[in-house]
Amino acid sequence: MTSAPVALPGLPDGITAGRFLEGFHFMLLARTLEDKIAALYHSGKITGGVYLGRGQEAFSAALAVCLRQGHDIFAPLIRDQAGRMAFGEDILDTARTYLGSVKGPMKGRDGNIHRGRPDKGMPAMISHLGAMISVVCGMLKARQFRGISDTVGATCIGDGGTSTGAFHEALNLAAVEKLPLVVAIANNQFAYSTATDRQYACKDLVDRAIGYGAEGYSVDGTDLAACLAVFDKAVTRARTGHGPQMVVGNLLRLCGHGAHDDGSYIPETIKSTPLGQDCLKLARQKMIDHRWATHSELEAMEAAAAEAVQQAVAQAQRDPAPDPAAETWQPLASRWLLETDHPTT
Amino acid sequence: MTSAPVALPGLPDGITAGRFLEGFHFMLLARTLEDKIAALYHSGKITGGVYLGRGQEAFSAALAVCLRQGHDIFAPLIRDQAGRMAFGEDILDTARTYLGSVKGPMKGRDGNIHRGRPDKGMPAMISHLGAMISVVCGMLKARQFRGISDTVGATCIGDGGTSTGAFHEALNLAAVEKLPLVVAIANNQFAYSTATDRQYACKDLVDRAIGYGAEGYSVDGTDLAACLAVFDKAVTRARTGHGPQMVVGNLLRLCGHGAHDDGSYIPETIKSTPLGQDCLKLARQKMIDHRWATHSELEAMEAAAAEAVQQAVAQAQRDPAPDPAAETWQPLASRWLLETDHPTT
Amino acid sequence: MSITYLEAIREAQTRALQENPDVFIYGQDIAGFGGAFKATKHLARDFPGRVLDSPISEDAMMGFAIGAAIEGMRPIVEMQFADFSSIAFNQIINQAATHYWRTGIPCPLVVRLPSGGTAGSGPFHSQSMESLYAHYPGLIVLTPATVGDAYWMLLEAIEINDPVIFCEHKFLYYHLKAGALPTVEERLPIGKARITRHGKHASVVTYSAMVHEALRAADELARLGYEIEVVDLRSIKPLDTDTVLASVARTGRLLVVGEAFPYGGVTAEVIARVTAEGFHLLDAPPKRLNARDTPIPYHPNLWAAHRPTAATITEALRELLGF
Amino acid sequence: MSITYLEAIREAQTRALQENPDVFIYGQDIAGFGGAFKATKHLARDFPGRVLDSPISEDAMMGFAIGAAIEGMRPIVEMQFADFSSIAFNQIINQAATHYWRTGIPCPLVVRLPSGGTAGSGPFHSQSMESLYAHYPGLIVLTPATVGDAYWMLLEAIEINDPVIFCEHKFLYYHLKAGALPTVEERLPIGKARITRHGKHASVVTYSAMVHEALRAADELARLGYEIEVVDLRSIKPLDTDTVLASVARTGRLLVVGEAFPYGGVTAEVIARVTAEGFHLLDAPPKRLNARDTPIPYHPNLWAAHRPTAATITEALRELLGF
Ligand SMILES: Cc1ncc(C[n+]2csc(CCOP(=O)(O)OP(=O)(O)O)c2C)c(N)n1
Ligand SMILES: Cc1ncc(C[n+]2csc(CCOP(=O)(O)OP(=O)(O)O)c2C)c(N)n1
Ligand SMILES: [Mg+2]
Ligand SMILES: [Mg+2]
Repeated sequence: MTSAPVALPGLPDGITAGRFLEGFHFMLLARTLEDKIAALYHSGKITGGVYLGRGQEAFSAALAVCLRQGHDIFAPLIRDQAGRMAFGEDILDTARTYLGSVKGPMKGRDGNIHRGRPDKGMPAMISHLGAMISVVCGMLKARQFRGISDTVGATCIGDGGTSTGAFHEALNLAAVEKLPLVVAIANNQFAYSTATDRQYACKDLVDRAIGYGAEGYSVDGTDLAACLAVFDKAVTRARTGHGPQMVVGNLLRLCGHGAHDDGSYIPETIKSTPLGQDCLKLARQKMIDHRWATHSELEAMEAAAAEAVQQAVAQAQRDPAPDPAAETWQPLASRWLLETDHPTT
Repeated sequence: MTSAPVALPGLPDGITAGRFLEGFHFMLLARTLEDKIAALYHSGKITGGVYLGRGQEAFSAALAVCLRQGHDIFAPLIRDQAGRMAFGEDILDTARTYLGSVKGPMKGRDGNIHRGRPDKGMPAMISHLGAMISVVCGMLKARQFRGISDTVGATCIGDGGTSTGAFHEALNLAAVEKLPLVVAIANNQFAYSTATDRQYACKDLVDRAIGYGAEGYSVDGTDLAACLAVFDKAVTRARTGHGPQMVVGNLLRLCGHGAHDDGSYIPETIKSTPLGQDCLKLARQKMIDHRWATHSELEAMEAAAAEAVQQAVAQAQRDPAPDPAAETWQPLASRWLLETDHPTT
Repeated sequence: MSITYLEAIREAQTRALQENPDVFIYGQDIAGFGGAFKATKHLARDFPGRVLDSPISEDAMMGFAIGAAIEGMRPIVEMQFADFSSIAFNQIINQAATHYWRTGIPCPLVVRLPSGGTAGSGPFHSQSMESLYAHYPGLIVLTPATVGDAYWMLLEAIEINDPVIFCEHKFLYYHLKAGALPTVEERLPIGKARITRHGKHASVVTYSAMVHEALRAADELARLGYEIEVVDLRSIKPLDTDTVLASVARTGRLLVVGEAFPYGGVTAEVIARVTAEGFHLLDAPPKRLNARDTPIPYHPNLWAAHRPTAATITEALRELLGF
Repeated sequence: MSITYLEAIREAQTRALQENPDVFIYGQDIAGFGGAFKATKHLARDFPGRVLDSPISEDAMMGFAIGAAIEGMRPIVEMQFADFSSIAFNQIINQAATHYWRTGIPCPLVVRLPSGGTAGSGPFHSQSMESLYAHYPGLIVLTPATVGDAYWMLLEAIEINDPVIFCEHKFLYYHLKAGALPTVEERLPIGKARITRHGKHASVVTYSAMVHEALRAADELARLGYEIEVVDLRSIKPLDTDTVLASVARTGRLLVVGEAFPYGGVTAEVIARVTAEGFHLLDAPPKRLNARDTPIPYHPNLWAAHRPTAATITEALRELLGF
């Protein structure tokens, strides 16, 4: 016999303070790391694009906190540092990739937000938006072929990415195959500089769910508790055979598109709406208000996060850069098919 | 002062018996022509694919009857012989293209259902499903650039074609630009051999409209009167600035996918549902029942259709075939950029 | 007993499904219907749950196969026509082709492309896309010309730990027959070209359906006393430069024939390689013959004049021999 | 006064918008934001309603432009990066490229592709796709290497009655400057290659950013007394074979350099043409130098070793000269 879960004050049904704390932990870690990455970028230490998840940490972390590491699949996108960490990505993987260490998971071949470890259930994104969703579908199908029926595959996309044909084809395919897919749409009101009124014309992106026969949810993406609740439900529904789930998080990108962009086109009027609230501050305040943590406990967490980031960055900076002479320059796994005798260049 | 239109018995508001008769005329003409084309195919007189609109004539003709020839745009697909004719396509264009006459609109370069006359508002489809919708969007935008605001662009697609990314991207774009686009989805229950349960998982394809912010309609595609009413409304709404319109016609393909296919995979159980009714027979019967035409008038129409088809086919068969020696073998309009001096082959 | 090129493809898939539980097939109308060309006829019946109809979504079909491959499955994707792979292009060149290089995790899959022209198929059901796919790093591109190769190369492709673009020629599907399949000992591995016909006056290097046109041209010229060597590349990438060079060393004259469009592509690649490494072997300027630089025409009259044929190959060889 | 390559592109678009009411621009983030590279900065302000932000829908963007072009407009599509044109690939090669040939109605549009590598851009923001597009019939493919060409070729491209793939090199955007734009009399029309540097010992035939690497290599070798001719193709398709042959006739030695992947493509095409028509002009085997046959690496160390550079061109020329 199980007793009905009792909702804590300030928390939706079934979400414990421990879960909330876990989510907050990864939000904090991600924010701390990304602040550092941004600083490194601005001091010229990072090559290539830097895309931050500022303002989206609650939505991203909440999803990954609801997944089972080592069992589920999580395909993050460019603003999912928090989700990555909550899904178990090593902070050193991040630091190494950004800092061009040859020891990173991509060995310098691919960079920054493209990193992944597909063998740990975290595919490495390509840039083309929407392209990862069908890949997750295939991974889920593979699990089913192997007799594993309770893997959930989650993937993230933005408001802009929903306009891609790839998004549509994959959602539809997932629904036809009734796959345990969770698609998290972070509607941060902008795609690069493009506001949503030039991106789509439906009232709410969640209105797309019905057109696929998927289950849909719309949530305040600045509210960690609400995000936890909605993803808990969506992941459970997916896991128990109810097919694809679409969760739209409404929030605001609290930074430019990339570290190179000051985001000056984001109007003040939207920043001052509830969408513009900082999810991290909200979550922190909530923990204080509900006494799930004391000020000093939170400060200790912050100090620990800073220390972890500092160590990872320092380690990555000590690492060697890739050496072109040591690079194989061969794209194939089938070594016997490589043409090594004839210069093709 | 205008008097409220009075609905005729058997006809929805605003649809006259004349309109119905017009629709029927093109349905009949298309069926007669396609029966002939199929016969020619089976006697080996036609090269390439033959795709018939059998069972879809009401839905196709009704759309085109609601458009303004010479002003609107109509981008038909493979089962729109009826709509093509109702939009003014010359029967000789059809016959010539199927029979490989060099005098056809494609001069033998492209064939059969790919024919079109873009300068008359009828683009020439490419095979890749979904690809024409965004083209129609661009044509509409061009009209608007030129100050013409009341052109409607209509295009057709099947249940299968809704699974393409191209469909999604174009619908979304049309909604963002609030274009006067009408998309007619002929849900004939099959995409080639694939039944709808392997194509999509929503309840009704019209459920996709809301996700684009488009207006949506679902109609019995075997019922000419109902089709006329729904397209009349959709075309009017589009023309008067209400943005894209999506009309789903529910019907059954009353033949194989192409003339090469016997469609034996279509179960009898579905053929005996209302979807399986022959729209042409239903329309004919309705005319008799309501005394909009007498038996002998109908027989005269049928004879005239047969005669028109016969003449066009005979003419096309007398035409010369394309001559490779007379072909330019140059793909560019910019003749001065052609490389004629150096053999590139 | 005899077996067609198409049947060989079906047999190879049957055997792969039988022997390897990781194999599955995904594509439009391939389950109950057995595929537009019947290359998977009865396979859904014989291997329940492993031959799946897809929606009309080439991009997602390809992404789906990639995801499954990353997880260790061996998906075969059937494109209904090669031409529709243009919709899957991004997933093929940017996702499948880069995956191993970027992550160290292989992406073993086969994309079957019913390729090439047949009378009346027109611009969108006739394309030969091998040159496009060969241009991008990370793909294996195969173009079997014989029944035996269709069988063995497909089986081998399924075993390869990389994405393979398998270009089947529709023109050969029903017409090309063999008495029996070669044995495993007789098969030539992927990556090796075959000297299909030995000769000493000129080499025709070609692949896929054009091998047969070249053989007919060689027959024709044999009547005039010329011995034409015909090299079937079999695999476009990797390309067996050694065999090509050896042939040119024997004949001193090179004609490269392909059915794809003329600019760049396989024929230019072969010439660039031979002239770089075997310049001194050439007694005459190398020639190439491709399809014309227009879309592929629908009308049979035009189509016959668009692609290379035995007649145009013969003519090109005459020029080459007369140099 | 000085003007960058990027500014020249902006100026050309400004002028086209001014002079031709049929011109409009469509792409992601190009209106208020002025484009990811600022190639359309202020244009939306100065030409209201004619510079439009699109959704992230490359396929539809392209179809939209095609539809407008068929109706007589002159759309310019900006792809945010060339690499994303893989999503529009089908519309480009199958719809835009075939339209005139199939229907007799021209399809005049320009697709601007910010192309080529820069440090740290990685596999999906660095591609050079000219070889792909040149392979398909019906497209004009341009690759300006100078500020003046960026300006005049873009203006001319907008006037051309066919779909034009306009490959801009991102590496040149900000770095390449000119004192002033050439006058209309000074401009070279599309379809003509330019002898950028005269020489007599070897010809380097190249295009886009590689022209500048080749010039540096020529400088390097000049110090050893070699005079290297550098031919800038400017337009990949059509390709000015005459100018290339004339150069090879002068020097007897040919190196073709491109930043795209090695298999097939522009460099192979040039070699195939030269060896077919100018075999007797060559005193040494023709050489080519391309990027390596792997995805384009992210890390600057690797990237620098992936594409041809002045150093590797110099090395290749030394081998060629020493032959
Ligand atoms: C198919 C494709 N086209 C263009 C781009 C370039 N691009 C990268 S991120 C971006 C904006 C994405 O917006 P959104 O999906 O809302 O995500 P956000 O950045 O807001 O998190 C664009 C246009 C891309 N990555 N993929
Ligand atoms: C992108 C694309 N993939 C595959 C095909 C091959 N194909 C042609 S028609 C067809 C079935 C179309 O089904 P549907 O859209 O329902 O239209 P219907 O034939 O039923 O009218 C297929 C798969 C195609 N034309 N385009
Ligand atoms: Mg966004
Ligand atoms: Mg259908």
